[in-house]
This record gives sequence, structure tokens and C-alpha cells, in this order.
Amino acid sequence: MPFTYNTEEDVAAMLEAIGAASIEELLSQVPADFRLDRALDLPPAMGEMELDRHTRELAAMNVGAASGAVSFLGGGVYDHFIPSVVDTIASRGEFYTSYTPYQAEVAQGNLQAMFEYQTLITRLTGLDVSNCSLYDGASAAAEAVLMALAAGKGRTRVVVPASLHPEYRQTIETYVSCLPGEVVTVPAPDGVVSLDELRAAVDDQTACVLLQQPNFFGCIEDADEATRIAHDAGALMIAVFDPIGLGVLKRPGDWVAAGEGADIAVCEGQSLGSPMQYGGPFLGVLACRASLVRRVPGRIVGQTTDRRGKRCFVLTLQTREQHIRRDKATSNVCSNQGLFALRATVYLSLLGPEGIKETANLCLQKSRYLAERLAATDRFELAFEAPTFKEFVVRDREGRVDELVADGLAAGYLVGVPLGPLYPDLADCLLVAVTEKRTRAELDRMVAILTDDAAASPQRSPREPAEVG
Amino acid sequence: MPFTYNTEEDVAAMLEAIGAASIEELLSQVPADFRLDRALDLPPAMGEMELDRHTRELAAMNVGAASGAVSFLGGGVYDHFIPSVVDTIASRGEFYTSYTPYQAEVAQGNLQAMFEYQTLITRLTGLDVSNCSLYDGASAAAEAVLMALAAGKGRTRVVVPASLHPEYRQTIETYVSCLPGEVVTVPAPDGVVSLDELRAAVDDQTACVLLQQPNFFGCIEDADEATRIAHDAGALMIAVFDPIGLGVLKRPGDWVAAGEGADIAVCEGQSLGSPMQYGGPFLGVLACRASLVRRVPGRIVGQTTDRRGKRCFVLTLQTREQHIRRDKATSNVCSNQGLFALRATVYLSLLGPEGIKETANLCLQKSRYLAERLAATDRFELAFEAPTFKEFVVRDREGRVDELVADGLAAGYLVGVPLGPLYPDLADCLLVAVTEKRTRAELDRMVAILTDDAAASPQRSPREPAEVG
Amino acid sequence: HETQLLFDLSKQGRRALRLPPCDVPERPIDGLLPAAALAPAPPALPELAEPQVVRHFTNLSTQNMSVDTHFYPLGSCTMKHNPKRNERAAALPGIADLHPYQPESSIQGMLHILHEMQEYLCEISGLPACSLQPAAGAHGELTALWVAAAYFKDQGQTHRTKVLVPDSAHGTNPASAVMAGFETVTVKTLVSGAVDMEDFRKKLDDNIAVFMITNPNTVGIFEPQIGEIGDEVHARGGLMYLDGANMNAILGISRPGDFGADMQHYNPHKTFSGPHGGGGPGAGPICVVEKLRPYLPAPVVAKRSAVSHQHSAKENPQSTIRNPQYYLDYSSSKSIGRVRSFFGNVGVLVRAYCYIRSHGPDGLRRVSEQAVLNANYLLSRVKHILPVPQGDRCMHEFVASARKLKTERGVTAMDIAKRLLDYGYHAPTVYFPQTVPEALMCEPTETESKETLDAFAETLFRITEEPAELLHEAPHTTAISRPDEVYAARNPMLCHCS
Amino acid sequence: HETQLLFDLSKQGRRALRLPPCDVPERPIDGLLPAAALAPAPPALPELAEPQVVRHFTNLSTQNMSVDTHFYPLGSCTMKHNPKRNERAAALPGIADLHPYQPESSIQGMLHILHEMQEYLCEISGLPACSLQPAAGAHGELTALWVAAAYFKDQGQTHRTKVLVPDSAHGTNPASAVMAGFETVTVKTLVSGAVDMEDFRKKLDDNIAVFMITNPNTVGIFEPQIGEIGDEVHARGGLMYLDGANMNAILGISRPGDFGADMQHYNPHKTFSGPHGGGGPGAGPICVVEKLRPYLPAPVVAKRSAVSHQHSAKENPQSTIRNPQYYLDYSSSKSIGRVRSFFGNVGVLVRAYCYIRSHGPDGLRRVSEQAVLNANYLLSRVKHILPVPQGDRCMHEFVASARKLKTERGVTAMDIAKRLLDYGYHAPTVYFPQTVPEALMCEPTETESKETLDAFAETLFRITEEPAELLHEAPHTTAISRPDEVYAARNPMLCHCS
Repeated sequence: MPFTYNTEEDVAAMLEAIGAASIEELLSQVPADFRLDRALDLPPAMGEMELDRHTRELAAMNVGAASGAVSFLGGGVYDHFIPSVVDTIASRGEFYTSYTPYQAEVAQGNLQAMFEYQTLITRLTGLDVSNCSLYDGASAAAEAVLMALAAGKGRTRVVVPASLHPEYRQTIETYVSCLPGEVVTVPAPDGVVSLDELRAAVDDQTACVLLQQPNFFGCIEDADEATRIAHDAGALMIAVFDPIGLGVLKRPGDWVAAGEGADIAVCEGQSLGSPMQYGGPFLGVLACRASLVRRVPGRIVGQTTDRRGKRCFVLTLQTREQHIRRDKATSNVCSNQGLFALRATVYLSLLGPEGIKETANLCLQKSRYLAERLAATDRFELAFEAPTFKEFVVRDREGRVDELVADGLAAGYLVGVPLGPLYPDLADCLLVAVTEKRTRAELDRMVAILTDDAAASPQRSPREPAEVG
Repeated sequence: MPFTYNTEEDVAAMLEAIGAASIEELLSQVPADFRLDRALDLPPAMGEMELDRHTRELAAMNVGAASGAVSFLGGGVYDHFIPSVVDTIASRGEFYTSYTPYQAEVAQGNLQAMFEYQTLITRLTGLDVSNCSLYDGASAAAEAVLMALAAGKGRTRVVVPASLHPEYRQTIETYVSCLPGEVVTVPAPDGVVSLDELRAAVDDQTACVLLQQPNFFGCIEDADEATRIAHDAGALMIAVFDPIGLGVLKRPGDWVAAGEGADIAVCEGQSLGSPMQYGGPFLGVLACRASLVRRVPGRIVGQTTDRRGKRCFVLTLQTREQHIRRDKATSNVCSNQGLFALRATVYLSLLGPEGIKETANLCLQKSRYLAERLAATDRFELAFEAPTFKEFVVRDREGRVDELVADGLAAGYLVGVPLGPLYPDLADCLLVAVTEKRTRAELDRMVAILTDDAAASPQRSPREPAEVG
Repeated sequence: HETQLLFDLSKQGRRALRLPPCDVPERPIDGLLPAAALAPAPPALPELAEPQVVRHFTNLSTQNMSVDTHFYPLGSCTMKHNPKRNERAAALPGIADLHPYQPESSIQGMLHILHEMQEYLCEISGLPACSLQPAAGAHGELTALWVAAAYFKDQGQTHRTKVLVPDSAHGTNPASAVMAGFETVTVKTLVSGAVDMEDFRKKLDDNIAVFMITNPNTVGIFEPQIGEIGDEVHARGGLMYLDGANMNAILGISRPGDFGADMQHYNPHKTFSGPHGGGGPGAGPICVVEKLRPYLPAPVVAKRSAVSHQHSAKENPQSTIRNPQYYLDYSSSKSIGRVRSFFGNVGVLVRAYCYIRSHGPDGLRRVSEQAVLNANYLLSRVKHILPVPQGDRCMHEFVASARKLKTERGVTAMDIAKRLLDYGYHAPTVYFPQTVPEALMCEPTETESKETLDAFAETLFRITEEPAELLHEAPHTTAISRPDEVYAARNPMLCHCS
Repeated sequence: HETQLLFDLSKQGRRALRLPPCDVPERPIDGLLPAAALAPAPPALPELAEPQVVRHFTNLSTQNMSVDTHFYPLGSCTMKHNPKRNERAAALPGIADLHPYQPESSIQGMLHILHEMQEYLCEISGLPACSLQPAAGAHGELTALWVAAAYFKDQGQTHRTKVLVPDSAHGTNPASAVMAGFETVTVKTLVSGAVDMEDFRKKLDDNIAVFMITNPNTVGIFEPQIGEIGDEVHARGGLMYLDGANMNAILGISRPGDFGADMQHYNPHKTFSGPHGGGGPGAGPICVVEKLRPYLPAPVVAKRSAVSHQHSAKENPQSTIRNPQYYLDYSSSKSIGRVRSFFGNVGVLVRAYCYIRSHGPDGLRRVSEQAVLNANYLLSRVKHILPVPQGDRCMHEFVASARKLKTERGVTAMDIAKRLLDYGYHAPTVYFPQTVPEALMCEPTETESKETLDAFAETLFRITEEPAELLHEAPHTTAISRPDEVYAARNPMLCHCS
């Protein structure tokens, strides 16, 4: 028992102090009927050395973006570069083994970092208020919808475009499923939402309109017009954004014009310095206008002063929360993703305005280079005409998407997300993402793999160095 | 320039304050003749992302003990298990980015850890005094020899057995090369030093005798008798030990009998929680009897009290050192291996008496199992009869050692150290080490690889899991 | 000396990260993207050098108390040691770098971990079906209630609108019930912490959907009438939900499925040592009875072979690995759908997997035994100083009360909590549960020593002897003194204005 | 509240590490090893639980000042930022897990790094041959002196017994000279820090072996007569050794080989940002002129192809990698032999490699420029508070003097140093070099900001205005007050007695 302290002598002394004959006696509180009369059916204990070997063996059975593969996978989770400083800070025990800062006097580290996080998010989004984070992008979107329904005073309609991440749409549907509310999906036949159909779908019962920019297909939406449509109907505009995209794209709060844009903005913050971890834990970002602050779910940190007049930070506006308000709370969300909000804070501190712009530009330039190279082949065409930011949908004229994925894997390339399972009418399409990490050599090799043109690029395994001198 | 702060405006303001027109003006202190009139011929700068890719590519060109190979290499550096807590502590910035604790008030962390280290080393060795560490085992052995020469009041003879690590012998020779002193090597024809020849070599001019236990071949020496021979001649006994071996073997200070053993004990501390790192940096351990304390090279930490009477720790006995005594110092050693002494301290804290005993026992049992399995084959025999601890010398009756090494590597096994380059008459021998990390399956597979008996064990690549359920 | 904000440290022109030059032909951004979509300038992030970022956050970190540095008896949060081996495993390439949309054949090791976790959690709970997807305990509650709602709807029992919740329950219980469309009914508890059976029976009717119970409950008592409660809920056609926040008390000792629970969540960041991360992330996997299985969120991890799930932990591991056989199963048409994106909080689950594998069946049971021993020992040391209304026994935690001290000397639970900080202890949870006046809820966990518990109890005693004035002003030695929370709430300053 | 020692925390029966059971047939130890060799019991290590070990050392760490947390202007130590990217690279599998006796074909990536490091260091020093083996700066000095001794012996010039060392040199210089069998002769320096040419010429004779010079010297001055010194040493048949501790001032600006040095060491943990590790490890690679190459320790890393070493950094990298061509060269029969075990302090060299690759030629030069700028700026801010005898200009560091303050108010350099700790600054190096009375040697490095330098200078000013009594008693806010060093030396207590 490497993690417990009590020796046999300790146990005896403690039992004596308690006045119990045995630990068994202490457990007699549990009615005999409900005592498990056997050992749990679990594999036997492993020491650290065995565990280390075991987990390394399991890890070696996977092929990951840093462990042997070149990744073009996106769809909401991206292989962006994580600077070493992010890991250094997030692995400080004082951060990751602390908990919710209920005792502000011994939690200023976390509280100040969360205040800085909130500030960074407001600057990223152009909105007034950010909370301390939610579970992930999808649940943040769903919480934003619940905010809008609550603010909508009886409005029950939630309008989502088909170009919103399908898993976000599904999550919103689940969240609304037991409440008064209906989710209406507006088609996006050309890879962007149809503005005419959007206009038709939005009515005076509409609580909110969602728009993802760039959308799930990587395409740039007409966010200004969509926002006007929502606002004209008295509905709230909920933006789903790509935080890296804001290196070049307009901030949600500035859609239409500064201060006239989205009312709530949410995103998946994984791109901001968090590993992909097969899908989580991630970082649900949520920001909104000041007028909605009392409806915000989750924790919020505020600045105040201590008894000596020193600036400090505390959890605030807690009357929104369930540990005070119980069934009247704005949400049941109790924890936050503190460690991943911290990672995002460190990441954005390292990037700065020029760094985020350059990162965004590299994603843009490289993804467009690959898109155009693929579109120039006989086998592929771009599925949509709309301009894209860092990912795009490519159509395999031969319709053999699964084969492409398998061939790619054999060559050490994760070539993209097949869209069939998510959009049956795009079963011949692949969603391809390109981050700043991809080199031109990898892009060229990707074209060769997808076109089965081994001659187009030298056959190299991805572990061989592209440049070493 | 990610690591510097000064913006162009800063530079201008600073130059103005200095009263200089340019940085160039500041550099005019350097005579024009000696200014480099071109850029250094070095490859261009890399950003962190490029550096990360570059170093991963270089790393992937190597085959290491944790990156695809099963290691039976020893000879002074061992693939022992490193508990995660060691890395966690040693990666704390407060430890690894601090320096020599000259200001004790803000260095109690390092000073106390070093005091704990010294205490652990005295308990391990059974000696009175430990310094704060030296460069590595070989230079520690050489410094011990210098101590003995200085203490020997004119004695100049240094007696080393052929069974001492050859690189240690060579290092001692270099250290003594420019001083009055001669190094005499005593043969070890049966894998252990010849006691008769040792007796003959030790005379009244002998300053010290060295003995490695277990020795370079992994064999157990008659340390008691060797100590008696040294002491009978009035020479100091210098022990070179394996710290893991002390889980089962007698402490150097206890050779002959408690308090009558080695006068100085040194070892390579890499086994105590430090990665192999292709040979360094490591940890030179040095302990000795109290009577030799003023001759100890390197830093020593002592306990004292502060002005308020609180227990605290400081660098002490500094009059031995070169920053005070300059050319009269006991040694020129100025730094210590603080971070690796810290690793050893954490490692030994985790192990405890039972842990070090179990680790030693696993090395012993497994190495002997492998030795006997190999000796039972037609192709191999053990080179020496003496009992061994965790490594042993095996003779290839076919004399094709290089082939064994190459075949092993192809199968993902680092099968051992060929002895030819170090001992020409053992050119048909391989030094094989077995740590607690090796599993029986790996030992069996090792036998199969060395005997080229593919059928003796299932053909598995080392990355495939041995057990996963 | 005030700690500067990141924004105070910023200076135009500093850079901490250098991106490589673009290695494909570069075109003007406004030629690639529509002008209307473009930002006039990048967002106003601070401009810093790397050393500045490192120093800022390193120094910030030392303003936190944490399990790695202090005793942290925060009741109900199970602040146990976070094994470093788990962190190492979770950071491995091949674990940390997997994308959720990778082909299944490229992630068999990961799916193996997740599949085994489903099995382990089922075995520990005594419930046969599992979803690993919920992102936190509260999310698990909500997911289970959605599952219950879907089940009742499927059964045509839409009249079941009520969720019963004891008044000592975590606030997330009623909040989750409301989000799942139910109305909540509060059930009283006794001084002992047990459910007031009279009140329970009064509130129980045929409209019950779910009774949400925490067992052991938030005062650390194993509900003595849990059997009757389950029977009566079931007799009325309702489901019993077990808030698994306190599972650390009963691992291998008692299983929720055996004492009547139909659903439960786990908090792997509590019970299975996932670190708390300054507020998160956690995870909230749930287990349910067989009849609720079809309603679980999709996907679950399944095995292609026909081997029974219950026994797979004992199979020959070689065969398990050699044929890629794990896959994501989306097949249930009755599933409530998605509750989040992607598969789940896998990073947390990997740590929990390591924890369970590190302990095995005997080790897990010993965890609970030692947690119960430590709590009872601390209770025995504390009850003379601060009365513990629930009595002389507890499971993994107990709630002491400073009511007497407040009446007699005006010293509140908050005063004691704040003064403890001065002595280098994190405070217990205060003012929860609301059923105990001036509550101090202490959960020492199994990863603390008798010496620490003794020193803590002695400090508590010393504090109760200190002048009231000194305590009202506490803490005295921390980076800041008590913050003005009222001002913060009335004048919300939620970000740094540039 | 005293910090407990590990040994105070120990309790019999605790375990932090569980080893696996023996999976080969286990035999009694006394059947495998001779009884006389066996210990009666394992060594008396402390018995602890893992959480205890983590908490103990984590809390210990916070009692240190460090570069990650504080401004650390410790002169002559170059306490610059330690890039985290270097730590990541050095810990990679395939880097950290290599054994020094692996077959060369299995370590071509590592040998590539080491070979390139040899080339880079030669290019930066302007000297053609390199050994990476020495383990620290002092070890590099010693190695170079052994090389010199071997060279002179080979030349039949055994009469060369003298090593000249300026009085302002690091103490390691004379200590190394003695270990290499030389006698040392001290050369005076002027108030400006420059070598006293008159004294130099007086001491220079035909018995000179080596002149060891630090340039820029320890007061931060680039030796104005370095050319003459080198010429005169060479004219007498001696060698000039450059103590490279201060290379941070001249990267890409001036090369020792160009200003007359025949040998030099580097401190990669200073100049190339290898962390200082609380005292080490460092590394001490040396570069030498061509005629000394044969005497370097073996092995060096060589390439099998015949390409000239000088230009390999520009080769086509592909061809370099595709044919395993790096090998360890032991061929020189004149080599002094081994100065340590194995190849060198590779972990430190890998970090230095990363640092050099991160900067490139322009970046390295900028490092030195900014280091010189920062030092001169701080000098300009400090000289009005504490006089700087050397004058108004410096390279990367300068030495201020508290002599006036001591004379007038009894405040010493040590008082100022200790009081700085209270303000959150590590002290400068004090009382070194011994040539400057009440010396405070400040080296800000290039990785600090103008804001930090301004705040430091303001604090120094504030301190000089504070009452002398307050300063004598400083520090006031640190974990301990001034320790009794005299007691420690007179009553050595060097380990904890059980």
C-alpha cells in the first residue's frame, strides 16, 4: 500500500483511541445484508514498475499524432503544437492537486489564473464576461442554449445550422429534450448555412440562433448576416468559434460591428495548449454580454480587496450556483476545467497577438495549399466552394473513403475524418484539417498517399527525419 | 528571441541611461583586432516547434532501453526502474533552476536535501562522513586516491585490481599522472583479484588499495581479506560499491567487521534514480571515516542553528575548498551534482530498507537464473566460477561476440557489453547485466536469441505486450 | 507587495513563441478569406517573454494550498494523494496524443483501457451497464436522470415528474433534476444524518421518478434504512439513484447495486485519485441496471467476440490483444444520444484505470478501510473539542459543529476554518451540509498519517483556546487576508480592463 | 515551525514502493552468495509512504530561490532562464534512455548531436579541436592542463612547471594547476580589473607552462591587453588558457582562438542555459589548438566520411543521416586517456545543443549583446548607490563595492546581500573577486527585463537608506535567519544521527 501510512501499530493505537476492536467493527454500520461477501472480481494489484510496463505496452498498441503518425484529423480536436512551458506549469503540484478555491486566502494562485483566463477570453471574443470554463465545447453550446431559453421569457425555438458540429447539435438536443424547447436544423447545402432558409426558420418564438465560424466543414459563414437575422427577430446569437481562428477572423462580439455581434460565444478550448487525449478532458469556453451575467452557468472569479485593502480574487456571483440555490440554480455545473483553463491561459500568454496571428496564418496557408493540390488531382474535388480556414471537405470521386483511411494509416498518416457516419450524403467525403505543425513535405506526401501516387513524393516513413542538419 | 525581454524602445531607453549611442559602442571595449567580422558558421535558428520535431527525429534514430529495446547492458550503468516521484520532484523549477546554496537563508530546500543525502550515504556505506557528491563514480574513485595519497604522508603507491572497472582505473591513472604516485594493477585471473598477488603488491609505500564489490565482472570479491591486507600494510582501503547491491551485501564500512572496513567508499550513483543519458551526468558518491573529513573534496553541508536558534543547514568546512584556499584546496572540484544527489535522495526515500533489499534480491535471482540458463547451453559457459550479484561474464565458445550483439539488436535486445575492447583476453566474452526490470519472458527470449534458437521462445517484438489483461 | 497580473507585465514587442516561416507559397490573407470575416487586428493578448511567463505562473502556483503540499481535509471532496505514476501513464505518447476520430484499429490499446474501465466500474458498483461519457459528477447525475426520463417515457409513465432529494444532499442533485425536467421534493434528515423515514413516506407517491440518495451520506453515515428506502421506492415504481461522491468509503465493502441502487455515478477524481486540477477536470461515469442499459448515451466500448462482459477481466489477455476487437457501439436505438462531444474525459479515466490496477481487489478494499479508520480516529480526537452531532461513528468523513463555540464566544466555523490556514492546514468544508449548524465537514482520506491527524486535532484544540478577536481576524500569515466577498458580488469586476 | 527531516518522518513498516514478486525460481540468498559478503540487515533507510515523500520534497523545494521564481543576479554564475523546451528534449525516450555501451549503429542520432556540438563549440571558440568529456568547468581546466602537461612532456619541455594566474581569477584555476602538477604564480590586477602588465612581465619567464586568464575577467572587463599577453606568453613558449566562465559576453563577438587562447573550457550550464540544478550537474567541454588535439581525452566523436570537420554544419543533412557514419574515435596514441567514466555529461550537452539550435548565429550574438546591455544598464543605475571601481563600462557583469558604506555606517556587502533576500531578490556574489573590497558582483544576464533591473536598483537604493541595525539583522522574512556558520565549521554535524 504505497499511498497509505498506517502501520499495524498505528492501526492498533487508532482503534484503541476510537474504542473499537477492529476495522471490521467500524464497518458494522453497513447492514450485513449489503456487505459484499467476496473479493471484487478485479485483476490483482500491480506495483509501479509493472504498471509502467503495462501502460507502455497498451500505449504502444495505439498510433498517435506524436507517436508515429502524421495527423490531418480535425472536426473539433486539433493537433496544434503545445509549448513545453504549458506542460511545465500545468504539472506543478500546487496547481493540479489543489481544488476549487473555496478558501480564497490559500488559493490566490488558482483564482488569479482564472481571472486572467476570463480576461483573455473576453479579449479573444470581444464580449464582456467569461466564466471559469465548462466541460467542453458541446456542453458549453448546450448551456448557452439554456441561457438563451431562460432569457427568452417563453421563447422555445432553438435554430441550429446543419453546418454546426453534429455532436454539438446532438448534445443540444439532449439538453433540451426534457425541457420546453425545440431544436430546428437549417440545411447547409453548399457547406454554409442557407441564409434564406435561416431567415425562414427564425421567428418570434426563436430564443436563439447558433452559428459556427468557421463551421464544421471548415467553411467561412456569413456571420454578419446570420447575426442580423437573429437580432431582427429578437433572438440571441450564439457563436461557436475556433479560438486559433481568431488570429485572423473577426471576434464573435464584433460580428456585424463591434458591440453588435454574438450575445454568447462558446468554443472548444482544446486547441489552446491541451493534448487530444482521445477526446477529453477538454475546455468549454463561454463568454457573453454583461446583460446576461446573472444567467451564466458555472464558476466566475471576481476581483475585490482583502481586509488590508490589497487586491485579490474570489469566486463570486455564487447565488447563481447550485450549492447555494440548489434547484433554482442557473445550471447544475459545479466543477470547472481549472487545469485546462490554466493551460489555455499559459498558452495564450506565450502566443501573444503576433503568435496567434502567425499560427492562424500558417493553418490557413497550409490547408489551402493542400486543398488546392488535392483539387488539382483527377481523383478529388473540393466538396464546397466557400472559403475555408484550417480544414476543408474533399470529395473522393471514386467514393472509397474507408480505403483512403486504411491506406493512410498503413503509411503512418491519419488522413481525415470520413463524413459518412455524420452526414450520409457526404459519404464520399473526407474532412481534412491542417495545423501549423504540418510541413510542406508532409502535405506533399499526403497528396501522394491519397492519390496512390508513390512516385509523387519520396517514400518515407513519418519517423524518418525531414531535416536534421 | 523568446528568452529576452528588451523591446526596441527598452533598448533605446537603456542606452540613453547608460550614455551610449548603441550596443556596438558598448562592445567597443573589445579591441577591433579581435572582433569577429562575420556571423558564426552555425545552422540558423529554430523555433520551439521546429526544435521539438528535430529532436524527436534525432531521438527516433536511437534505440534505447525505454524506446524499443530490452537492455542487458551494465558495466557501471544500469537500467533500473525510476519511480515517477523522482521525476516529479527533480522537475520542480525551485530545485533545478537554483544554484549553489551560498545564501543559506533562501536555499534551505537544497541544503536540507543535501544533508539528507549525506545521511543516507553514511547509512548505506556504514561510514561517518559523506560529501554532497562528485562528478561520477570514476572521478570519485580518483579523488579518493588523491585523498589517500595526501593522507599517506609520502606513500606513493596505489594498488588497483584488474577487476576494477577499467574506466575507473584509467581515470585514476590520469589523475595521478602528473603527481608523485604510481598505479599498480594486480591481476584477477579468475574474475576476482588474486589475493596472493595483492599481498605481494602491497608494501609500506602503498597509500591505498582499491576493491570493487561486486567487481566489474559482477563477481563477489573477498573484501574482508583484501581489507586486512591493506590495513596490515598501513594503507587505506578504498571500496568501490554498487549501491543497489547494498540491499544484500555487507556495507563497505563493515568489511572485516563493523567499523574495521573500508576507509573511503565511492560509487556511481546512477542506479539511484537517474536516467542513463548515454553516460552522464551521473552522481559520484564519496564517503569516508571521520578522521579523513578535512581531506574530503567537494561540498559538505552541516547542521547548525540560525540567530533565532532554529535548526538549519549550511555549506561548511569550506576551508577545504578552492574558492577560499585556492592552490591549497583539497581538490579543484567546485560544483556538485546537486540535482542527481536529490534524485538519489528521493529514490532511497521511496525504496526504504525493504525496497532496496527486494530490488537487490530480484537482480540477484534473475541474473543467476539467466546465467545458469545460458551456461546450460552448448554454446555458452560462464567465464568465472565466483558467485555474482547482478551481472556476469559469459563466454561464447564460438567466439562470435560481435555477431551476438548485432543479432540481438536486430531482435530489439541489447544483449551485453563485449569485453574485448577492455580486456583483450576476454574477447570471446560478454558482460551481461540483469536488473529488476527484466521479466522471465525476456530472460528466456534472451537465451533464445543468443543461442539462435528461435523455437525456444515465441518470436515477439519487444514492443508487443507480455501481459495486458 | 501585490502580485502583478499578466496584463501588467505585457510590453509591446515581446515574444515568447517564434513560429517557423511559412513553407508553402504564401498568399495575402485577404485574398484567401472574405474581408467581412477578417479581424482588423489580432486579439489584444499580452506580450511577454518566456522567462516572464514561467516566473509568473510558478510564483502564482505557490499561493495555492494543495494535496502535494498540505493536509487538505475538505469534506466531500476526497482530497487524497494523486499518484505520480498515473500522471506518467496519462502523458505517454500513444495515450495523450490520440484523436477521437482515429480508426478503431489504431486505438486498440486505448479501447482496451476504456472497455476494462466499464467492466471494473460495473463490478465495483454491482450494476451491469456503464457509460464513461459524463464529464463530471453533476453531469453523471444529469445523464442518469435523462436515462430515467427516457425509460419512463418509453414505459408510458410520463406522470412520474418528481425527484426526491434529502435536505443534506449536494446541491447538484436538485439542480440536475430540474435540468432533466423533473420537479424536486426535499426529504428531511435526522440529526444523525439518516433519512427521516416518516417524512420520506409522506413525500413518496406514485409520481415518483427517482429518489436521489448519497450513501454514505454527506455527514458520513451509512444510511441505516437504505434497504427499506430502496424497497419502498421500487414498490412505487420509482428508481433509486446513488450519488457516488462517497464511494471512497465502501469499495469492496458494499455495492450500490446490492443495496438497491438502479443508477449511480462515480467521481474518479475523488475515489480513484484523479487530481482535482484546481477545480477540474473530473469525470462522471455512470452505471445502471440492465433495464436502463438501452438508454445510455452512445457510444459504449464493445468487444466483437461473444464473450460475456462480466468475465472478461479474467480472460487470456493475449487473445484479447492479438485481434483488434474493441469497437465503439452506437447501436442502441433507445439511447438518449450525446451528452457531450467525443468519448469522455479519457485522461481522467486513464488515471483511474491506473489506480484500480495499482490496487487490485484487496487494495481497493483496504483504501476504504483505511479511509474509514482515519475518519473515525479523527472524529474520536475532535469530538471533545467540537461536538459531532451525528454520534461516535462515521464512515469516511464526519461533520463537527461549532455551534456551542459560536453561542458562547462568538467564534464561528468560518473563524476556525480561516485560522487553520495560518497553521498550514487547508480548512474542512464549512457550512455544508446546511442541516448541521456551523458545520465543519472533515474527510481526512486514507492517504494521511496518524501523526498528521494528531497534529491537526491538537491545532484545532489550540485554536478553540485562542482569543475570539484573533480568530475573527484570521488568517494572519497567508498571502491575503479575508477578501471582501460582498463587494465582489455587488460590484462584479470579472476581467482586467485594459 | 521546523521542517522535519526525512528521518523524523520515518515509521517502521511504511512502504512507498512495491516490487513485483520474483518470477524466476527463487533461492535463498545465502545459497547464492558467500555468507561473509552478506549484510546482516538492509541499510537503515527511512520508511515512508509515497504521499509523505512527495509532500516533503515539494515543500522543501519552496524554501529555495531559483531562476524560475526570482531575479538571481549571482555574478559569474550566469543565472539565465532555463528554456523548458530543452528539458523536454533531454527527457525524450531515445535520448534519456541510452546506455554508453550500446552499439554505435543504435545511437546515430545521439552521436550526431555530440558531433555537431564539437563542431559548434569549435566554431564559437575559434579553436579547431574539442573534447566534450569534462564534467564541469573546473574539470575542463584540469583536463586542459593535463593536455598541456602531456604536450610539454612530449616536446621534452619538462622544465615548464609554472602556471600564472591573475589574483582575480576563480579559485579553481590555481587548484586545477596544482592537481595537474604545476606550481602557481599569482599575477596582480589593477583597480580596473585588467592584468597588471608590469607584474605579469615580472613573473613571466621561460618556465611558464600556461597563463590562465578569464576574459572577460571576473570584474566583467574585456582584458584590454589580451593581445600583448598572448603574444608574450607565446613568445616564451607558453600556452594561454581561457577560463570560459564568461563566454556569455562574447558569443559571436570575439573568439578566444582569435585573441590568442590555445585552450578554453565552456560552462554549458552557464552560457548555453543548462540548468544549474542546485549545484550541478554542469559540463566542461574544452576546445584546443591543433597542436594539442592529439592529447585530448579519448574518445571523440568522428565521422567515417572524409569531409572536413569545419564545414559539416552546411552539408546536406540527408546524406549525413542515411549512412550510419558517426563513431567513437579512440585512435590517438598520445591521448592523456580518460578523465572520467563514459562519454561525458551528455544530458547537459543535449540541452546546450538545443540552446544553440534555438538561437542560430544571429541569436547567439544577440544573447551576448543583450547581456552586455543589461549589465551596463544596471551598472548605470547602481553606480550612484554603490560605487563600481572598474569604471562606467562592463561586459556582462560588474563588481560594485560597499566599502564606503562600511566605512561610514558599518554596513557590509553581506548586510546588503542578506537584506536583498527580504525583498525577493537573490543576492549578487559577495566578496569575490577578493581584489575588490566589499564586493557585490552583479550579472543580470540577458533574460531579465528593464523593469526588473529598475526595481532591483531602486531596492538597492532603499536598502542603503535603511538603518544599519535593520541590515545587520537581515534577512527578516526568510525561512531562517542568518545561520551560525562558525559553529557549523567548529562542530561539524554532517549527518543525522539515528
